[in-house]
Formats: sequence, structure tokens, C-alpha cells
Amino acid sequence: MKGQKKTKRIGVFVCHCGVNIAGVVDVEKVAKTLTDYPGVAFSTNYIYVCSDPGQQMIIDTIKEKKLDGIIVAACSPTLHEKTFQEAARLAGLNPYQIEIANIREQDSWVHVDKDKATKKAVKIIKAHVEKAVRNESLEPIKVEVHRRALVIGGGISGIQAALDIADHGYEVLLVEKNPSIGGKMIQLSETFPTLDCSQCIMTPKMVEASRHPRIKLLTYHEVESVSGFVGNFKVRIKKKPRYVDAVLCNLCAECEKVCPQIVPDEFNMGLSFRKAIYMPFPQAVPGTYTLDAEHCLGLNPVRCGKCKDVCEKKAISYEMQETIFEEEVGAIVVATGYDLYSMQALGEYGGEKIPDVINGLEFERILSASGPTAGIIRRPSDGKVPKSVVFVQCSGSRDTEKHNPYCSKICCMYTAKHAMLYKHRVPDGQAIVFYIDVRTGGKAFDEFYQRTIEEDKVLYIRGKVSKIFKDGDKVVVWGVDTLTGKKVEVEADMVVLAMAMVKAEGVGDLLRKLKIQTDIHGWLAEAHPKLRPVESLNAGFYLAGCAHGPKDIPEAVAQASAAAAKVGDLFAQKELSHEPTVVPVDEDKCSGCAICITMCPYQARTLDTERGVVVVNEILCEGCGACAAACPSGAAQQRNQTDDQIFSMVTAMMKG
Amino acid sequence: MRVKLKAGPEVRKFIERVEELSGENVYACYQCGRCSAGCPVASEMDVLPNQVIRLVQMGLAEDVLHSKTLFLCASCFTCQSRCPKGIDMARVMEAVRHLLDPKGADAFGPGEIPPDLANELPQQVMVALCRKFSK
Amino acid sequence: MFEPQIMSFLCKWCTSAAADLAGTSRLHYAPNPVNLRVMCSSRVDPQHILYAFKEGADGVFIGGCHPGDCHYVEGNYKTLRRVTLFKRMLDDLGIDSRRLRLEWISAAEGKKYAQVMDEFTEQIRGLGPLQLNENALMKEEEKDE
Amino acid sequence: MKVHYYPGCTLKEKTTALDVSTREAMKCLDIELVEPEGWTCCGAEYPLTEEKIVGLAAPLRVLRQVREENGDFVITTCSFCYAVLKRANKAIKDDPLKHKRVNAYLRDDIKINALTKEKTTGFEDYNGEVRVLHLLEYLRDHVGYQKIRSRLKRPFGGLPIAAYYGCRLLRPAKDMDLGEPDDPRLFEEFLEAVGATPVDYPFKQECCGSYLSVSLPDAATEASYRVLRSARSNGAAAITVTCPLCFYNMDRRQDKIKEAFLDFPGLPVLFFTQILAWALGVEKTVLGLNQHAVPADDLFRDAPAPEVTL
Repeated sequence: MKGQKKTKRIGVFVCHCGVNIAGVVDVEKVAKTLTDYPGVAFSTNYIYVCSDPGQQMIIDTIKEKKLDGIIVAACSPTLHEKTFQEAARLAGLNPYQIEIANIREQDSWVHVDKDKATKKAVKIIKAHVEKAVRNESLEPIKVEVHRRALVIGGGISGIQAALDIADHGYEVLLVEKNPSIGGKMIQLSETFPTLDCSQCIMTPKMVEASRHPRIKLLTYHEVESVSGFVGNFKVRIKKKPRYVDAVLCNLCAECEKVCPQIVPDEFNMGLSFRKAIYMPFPQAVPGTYTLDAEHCLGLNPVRCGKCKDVCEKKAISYEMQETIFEEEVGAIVVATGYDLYSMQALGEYGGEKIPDVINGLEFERILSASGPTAGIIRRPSDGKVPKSVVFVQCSGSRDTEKHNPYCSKICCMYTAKHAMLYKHRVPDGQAIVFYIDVRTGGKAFDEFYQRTIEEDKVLYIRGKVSKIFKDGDKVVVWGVDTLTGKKVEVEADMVVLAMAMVKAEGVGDLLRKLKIQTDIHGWLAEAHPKLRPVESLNAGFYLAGCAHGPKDIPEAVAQASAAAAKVGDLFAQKELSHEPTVVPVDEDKCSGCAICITMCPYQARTLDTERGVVVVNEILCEGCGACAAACPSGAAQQRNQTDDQIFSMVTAMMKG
Repeated sequence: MRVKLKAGPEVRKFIERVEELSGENVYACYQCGRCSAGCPVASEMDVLPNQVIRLVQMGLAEDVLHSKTLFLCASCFTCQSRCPKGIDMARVMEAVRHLLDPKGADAFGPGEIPPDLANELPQQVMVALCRKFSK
Repeated sequence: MFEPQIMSFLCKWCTSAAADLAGTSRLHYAPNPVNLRVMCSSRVDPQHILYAFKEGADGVFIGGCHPGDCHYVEGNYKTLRRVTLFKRMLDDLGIDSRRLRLEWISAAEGKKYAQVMDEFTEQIRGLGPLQLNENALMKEEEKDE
Repeated sequence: MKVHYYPGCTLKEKTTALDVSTREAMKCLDIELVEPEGWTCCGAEYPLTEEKIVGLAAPLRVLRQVREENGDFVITTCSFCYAVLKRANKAIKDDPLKHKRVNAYLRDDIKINALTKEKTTGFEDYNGEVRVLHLLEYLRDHVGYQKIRSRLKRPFGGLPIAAYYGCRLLRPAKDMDLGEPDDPRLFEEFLEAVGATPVDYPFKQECCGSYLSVSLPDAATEASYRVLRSARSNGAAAITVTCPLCFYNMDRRQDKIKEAFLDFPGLPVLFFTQILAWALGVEKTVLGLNQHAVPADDLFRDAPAPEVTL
């Protein structure tokens, strides 16, 4: 093979590890055999190389023999690689010139034939000599970190992440596309399993986020695009015109009174109405009115202009324009939340056409004291208090055929809560829950579920509902009780569907702009399913809350805090330090075929279309080498594990 | 009597035959019961559709083969269209019918069409019935 | 008795760790495989495999993480695709594709690692020494150039 | 224009009303229906086990004949025939083994024919080339609702009619491909095109009881009752079907339904082709209304229907 630099002086230290190695491998013979091997300037054996005198021997020998690479033939590199790298550093040798030849775990401990084990040790060491003579001295890659974070999404996850990062001492931009922060949680009535009022625990968090000196709240803003890389992102943010000056607005509500345009109220899931100029809900943060241009008569004083005329503070201006500005951040937390699967997709359940068949969030609003019925349970069609309510779990979940194959995780608990709260408010009413399995893994969850049945006398029927239809003023539910084998029919007053959780509507576009990876359902993909659950595959991006998959409030908050802690890890360094054993590109050899780009899970490689070569962002490269194996021209070579090194190691192992 | 669950080659063969004939994976069923909930004739059945597939999963061939249900299914495919796992129950029913003793009596043969109806029944009824429910 | 030479490429995170576990558990197995540790099984280029055969390997082993466990998310899937395709080519080159083996062995499967090494060594022993058709291989190398 | 048409046995025998009205309606649209030479029964039931491959031979023989007569597609009205033809056609396209075995049957069949008819044409495998279209589908995609509207002589004046799909038209959806099996639109669109008002009701896709009306009459009676009652209580003046068996269960057996369910006042049952033919100007006397057990005459009044804005 070409390119062997025989000028290097390599030292070999064969460890006895007491009798652990020396009992099987003839260490003296090994050390002696290596003395004559090309590139080896010095070879010895020692009883415990990892001991202090052993390390001192290495340091002294490196200096004395002017070694520029060493092999320690000893135990697994997972144990003492760092130890010997440090010793070498003390002797003035670059740590990347150290190789560990594993002749204990992978040789002396697993073989009994001394002759064969000795021969194998020789092969292993020779291979590492071949590698060492070709090793480059490397320095960790350093890059400056912009210690400022962007959090996308102002629900509970985004708020928690923003608060934690800000409390760590870093500045945070919290971007929310809606007029107020609060997300889905602020819409909830009471939360399982403690039944504390969602607004009571959420509102203080929202206020805290708005008052925090290091959080810049950007409501009614959207992220337009992101460029750059970890530590150095450039973010373009769109400010949507609110047409109301949030500072001047004193919430007198005069504008709302005169506005002639009536619009379904999103906060109440369309169960009530708002005006075109509105405050999403009384505790909205920031506390200001917003003019919804889509439903306004035209932002035109000639056509209407009533709100502007009546505003004493002169807070309303029809001239506000959309603006776009750029910010620099070092880390991005994505907390874009979820939506409920559309009932339209379930034709057999009426496909949204039956007014008294509603989804879980609509029922939350009906239960909420601040909701459209002021907390009295009334059904949407005629406002009657329903005397029998059917709850249908797994609506659109766990269906591999037409809907969503996964379990939406929170529905078992919130359905139990719904049924319980219904029974608390309508004690003479009947609550029936149709379920397939009840999953209550969580602290105090199963006890809550049992209470729903035992104390509140909710009837749980095991079977999936096949059909729901309107008959007169009743809603008929066709199900089965698989436990008794009886086909059942319920004439209910109202039906609540526990609709599947799906990725937030429209979030796909945003994620494409961020170039952040998702799974096939559109949930954010984590860097490692077990070991890196709050980081994205894309360095510098962190995941929080339901954007990553269905989860309940404590889990979302925990993940948000974990994401914030990870951001803190990143920001604790002034400079990012990254393993230099990455795969750069030899531009002379690169033909720009871009095969390596498709191999890279980290988007570290991009095509420079002008020059027709691939360029590598070494900070993003994790050094797996998949691209190097795929590169047809040999332009992609992993540092200190080049093809040349692998070939020469193979030769040594097979012929040595 | 306690039913003894067996796992021998005979049981496996029965399950495999049902899967082979129907082209459906009976183990894909997680027993939600939706097929029974929507079935237009489930109330007449001694074994509900979801129980048919459950008995096949358990390898209890005799219980399935002796059930009236096999001759009540009208292949309307309501269960198929709503099954969350995309299992075509009508095919499972037909596969089990296929495994009945070929020398056994027809559940419904041409001779059983009431003579007073013979002149008025659409042809398709007679053909379909005999195809479905006789050997 | 014929002692086959086996070249073994092990991913750092799973199979090499399994080999270490086999060591700490003092499991004895055939000494024939010699291990080269790579960051990920997807670092292994078919050229490396072919080169090993050319340099005297009678068998080549690749060990990676189980599907879904890859430290680099999907490297093992890339390996699987490559190895599956490359096995077909090996047969065309006159190298019995059984001489190349890919296994998923996790860091907890020291025992499996030892078993697989024994099994593979015996299998290669049964296949006998690799008789290389140098001409076929040369053509392949020329193509690479 | 000549178009291949497979009536199926029931339409030639017990339910000629469907056949006659289809032909009359098509005439008004300048379409001549041609039956494939020597067509046979489709088998009524698509074989649901992998081993009953012989059941595919009958429907595919018919489709092959259409191909031999240079037809690209064939239309049917009976839901049973439609399902069998369409699914058999898909099966041999999807499954090479079925393709091979069915063609072996067909080849033998041709040999026998050759002996008797002294015709020796070479056998070419049938590969599912002929498309199977339901008349509703054909009207939507080939004729076009625009053309139907322009030819209307007696638009229905917004008469509320319930479209009944039943089982075979829609399911299994991956084979039938006529829309969401629990939220179909095809039949309603047709009713709108002829000037009627489609009635939305939750039983349009439920089973009428099918052939259980013979083996388990009470179950079929109840199933049909539920459909009729749902249509009626949602305001339908009539229910319309595509299948002779649905017609039998809901019209011919309506007296039994009324006996069993005293609250049910009755509802006329029409074939969709009778509606189409009448709207296109065909005379009432040729629609086969005398075959109905439930009088439907009143729905077809010669008095000019009120103007309908389209």
C-alpha cells in the first residue's frame, strides 16, 4: 500500500496485567517480536503499565527515545485509553498518537492455547503499529458559541424550557404564533390525577415568562427560516401585525363591543364566538387585544373603522405591517406541540356532522369554569344537560389501517378524568367509557382510574365502538362488550371522542425550514431513542413536549427542563469542542456525486453547487464513517481511520 | 370444564391453514371487538366475530368449526372496512368454513330454498347462498 | 486441522463491547478471528472486505448494533443493505458468500458473541481455505481504480 | 357510441326493471349497450379463500370476451356482479399465481369451445386489461354530470331521495375504490345531477341483510327495516338502490318488515336507473314499475316538475 511514512518512531509497551495477560500470552516474546517490526523504535513489557511507575516509564521513554507514537498492548481501550493519552500529553505527545491494542478482553481472557493467543497478540499489536505510523496529530475542533436560545412554541413545554434557560442566566427568545402564550394546557379544565385547575397552575408560569428579564416574548411571531449551525444559528422571525399597540392597549374592551364581525372562538374550540378584534382569553399574555385581519371588514376606516374610532388610547392602527428581522442564537428548542386528529376522518362516527359528538378538547372547554357554558355541562346542539354521556377511547389511535398506528398515551387518563368530572357535575347522569385497553402507567394514575370506577360508578365497557349516528335527539352508539360477548347499543345524549394526538397542524412547513428530522408520523426524531431523548439528530436543536410525541403535562415539563439543561450544557462552554476524528473531503478527489450527503444522518455534508464539491461542517459530523465507506472516489477519509489505515491493519492482522 | 390450551403441531397447523386460506394474519388482531360491534347479524351469532378470531388464535379449532356464526356471516365487509388492523374477517370466516369436514352436511343447499320463494328470489341470492354455505 | 484466518470488523458501541464482555466473563472461544474496531459497522467498505480476502482471510465477520440501537441512528441499516448486495457480488467473484457474515450483537450479548465466533470459525473450517480466483479479483480491483 | 354492458343473470330474469331502465336511459344519452357474446353468470360471490381460484374463471371469462371484442371496459349495474368482476380482475393483476392458474382454466375452456364451434383462434392470456365500471362511475367519469344535466327532460324538482349503497359497492375499499366506505359521495352526486335532493342518513352503507333473507329471514327483515326507517326519518320520499338483492329485501319483502315493525309506514324503493331514465324523458310504462311491491308510481308524475336551478 502507498503512503507508508516509515519515518515515525513508535514505542510498544506490552502489559502483563499481573498474570491476566502474561498467564496466557508470552509477553516477552511479543515485545521481542515487535522490536524488529518496521516503524517500531522501542518495544518492552511491564507488569502493570497502568500503574504510576508504568505511566512514568511511558513518559520517560517517550522523551528519551523521542517517540512520536505509542502502542499500549493491554486491556480494553474503554478502561485506560484516557489514562495513557494523559500520560502521553505530559510527555509532549499528541493524544491522537496513542493506540491501545486490546490483548486482554479480546485475547488472553478468552483463549487457552498459549501459542495461538501469543500469535494473535502479535497480530493485534502489529495492526496498531500500522495504524499509529499513519496517525495524524489532531486538536479538538473549536467553535464559538452564541449563548442565547430560541424557543419555538409558547405552550407549557416552551414556557418551561424558556424559564429554565433564562434562570440558567442566558437570554431566551420565546416565539409563539398565536396572540397569547399558553398553548393547549391553558384550554384544559382540570388536570389528572390531582384535579388542580389548569389555569390556576398555568397562569403564574405565563406571567413569569412575560416578566422574566432574560425572556423576550415574541407572541404573534413566526420563525421564517434558520441557517447556520450549532452555536451559531441565524434565525429570521416574522412579526405579524396585531394592529393594536400592546403597550397602549388598556383592555377597556370598547373596541370589542363595537366590532360587527362575529367569528368562532378558537380558544373555546368554536363552541362560542368572539369578535374580529379580540382578546383570546381573559388571562392572555401579553394582555392586549389583537385584530384578526382575516375576519376584519378590511382594515379600512371607510368600510368600518369602528374600533379605531372608539379606542381612547389610540392603540389601534390599520397601517401596521408585517416585518421580518434576524436574530442570532446558539441553540433552538422546538416545542411546537400537537393537535387533535380531525373527526372528519371518522365517517363511521358521524365525521364531525353530529353536533353532540365532540372531541376531548371541546369537552375540556365545556368543563372549564371559564368556558362557553361557564362550567355547566351542556351539549352543543340544544344546551341541554346530557343525562348520559359516552366516551370513546382510541378514536383514530392504534389503527394501523386507516388512521394512526400509535397509542396517544394520555387519552386513558383524560377520559377517566372526563367521566369523573362529568359524574361530579351531573351526579344522576350515566357515564359509559368504551375502551380497548386502559393504560395508566404513571404516578397515582391507576388509583385515579380505579376511583373513577369504584367511587364515581363510571361504566367501563371493553370494546371498540363501530358506529355512532344520530337518531332523533339522541346519539346512538353501537359497541360490543367483549368481556360478556354482548353486542350493545347506547342511546346517549352526548358522545366525547378521545381523538388521537397528531403533529401540530402546519408544523411540517416549519420543520422543513428548520431542516429538523421527524419520524414517519411527523413527530420530532430524537438523536438516540434511549440515550439522547431530548436532543435532535441535528446538533443544536432540542426537543420539548408533544412535538416529540404524545405525552402528559409532567412529562412535557420534565422534557422541557431536560432540554433546557442540555442547552445549559452547551452554553456552559465558551467554545464548542468536538472530536476531530471526523470525515473531511479531499476536494481534489471529490466529484460532487453527493452520495455521502445521503449517508449522513446529521446533515453535516452539503453540496457546493458552484464548485461541484461536497463541503463538510466538521462541528456537525459525529464521525461514524458511513460516508467514507460510501464515497466512490476516496475523497471522504475519516481522520485517523482512513482506508489506508484500515487496509494496512488488515494486512498486518492477516499476514502478521 | 377447564379448556386445555395446546401448542402442538396440530394446533399450529390449524392456525397456519386459516392464515394461508384467508391470507390474513390472525395474530394481528388485538381483540378490540369492533367487528362484532358493527356486525349486522352479530346478535344472532353464538360466537361473535372477534371471538371467532380469538378462538383461532388460541387454536381451539372445534369451538370455531362448530359455531353457527360461520353460516350467518353475509360477507358485507362492514367489519373489514372498520377493522383498525385491516383484517378481513369475512375471509377468516370463509377460511374456517373451508376447513369444515367436506363430507359433512351442507348448511344450506339448493334443496333448502323454500319452494314458494324459488320463483321470486333473485338468481344472485340462490347462487351466492349455495356458494357460501354448501360444499 | 485447517485453521481458518478470520478478519473481524466490530462496531465500537455494541459488538466490540460484547467482545469485551465475553472477556470479562472469561468465555472461551476460537482464537481465529482478529478484531478491528471501527466507530460504526457502516464504516466498513466492501473494498475492505475484498481486501481482507485478498490478504488471506478465509472468512470476514462484521458485528453491529441491533436494528434501532445504532449509536449513529441508522448506520446498521446501511451496513445491512451493503452486505446484502455485496454477498451477491461475492458469489459472482467465486467467493462463497457464506464466508461473509453480518451479525447484530449488543453490548450485553457477550455469550452470543463467543458462540457466533465459534460457530463462524467452524463454518469457515468446513468451507476450507479460500481459493481465490485472482483474475476475477483483479478485474474487480481495476474497476475500482 | 357502443359500450360493453354486463347485465348478469338476475337482470335477465327476476329484475328486468333494472335492465330495461338502464337500456332506456342509455339510449337517451346516445349510448348503445352491447352484451359480450356468450356471457355467463359471474358467480355472485367473489371467492374469499386463496384456494378457490376456480371461482375466478367465470368472471374473467366474461372480461376476456370483452377484450376479444375490442372493449376497453365493461359497465354493470348489479352490485354483486360489479364486485365479483372488479375484484377478480384486480386479483389476477396483483397475483401472478392466480393469473397463471386462471388462464390455464380459460385456455381449456377455449379449446372446448373450439371443438364445438370449429373456431380455432390462438389463446392469449387475459391480464386484467378490461376495466370494470359501475354505471354510476361511468356516468360520473365518462358521460359527465354536465351532459346529464343538459339532457334532463324531467328534473326531479328537488325530490328528497335516499341513496343506498349497501355492502358490495364500497367494500372492501381497497378493491372497490369508490370512495370512503363510511363517507361515500358517488351516489349523492348522481342524485344531484338528476335534480333530486340526496338525503343524508347514517345507514346508507349498512347491510340490508343480503341473502340471509332466505336462511335467516328475521335478521334480514330487521337489517332492512333499520335502513328504511333511517332513510324515512331523515326525510326521504324514496330510497334508491343499485342491487337487485337490496331491492328484493327492501321492496319485495317490505310487507314482512311492516308486519314485524308496526311503526314503519313504508317507503318506495327505486332503481337508480329508473330515476335516471325518467329524468331523461323515458315513459313511465317502460320503467318496470309493475315489478314493485311498494307502489312507486306517484313519484313519477307527468306534470312538469318545478324549475330547478342547477
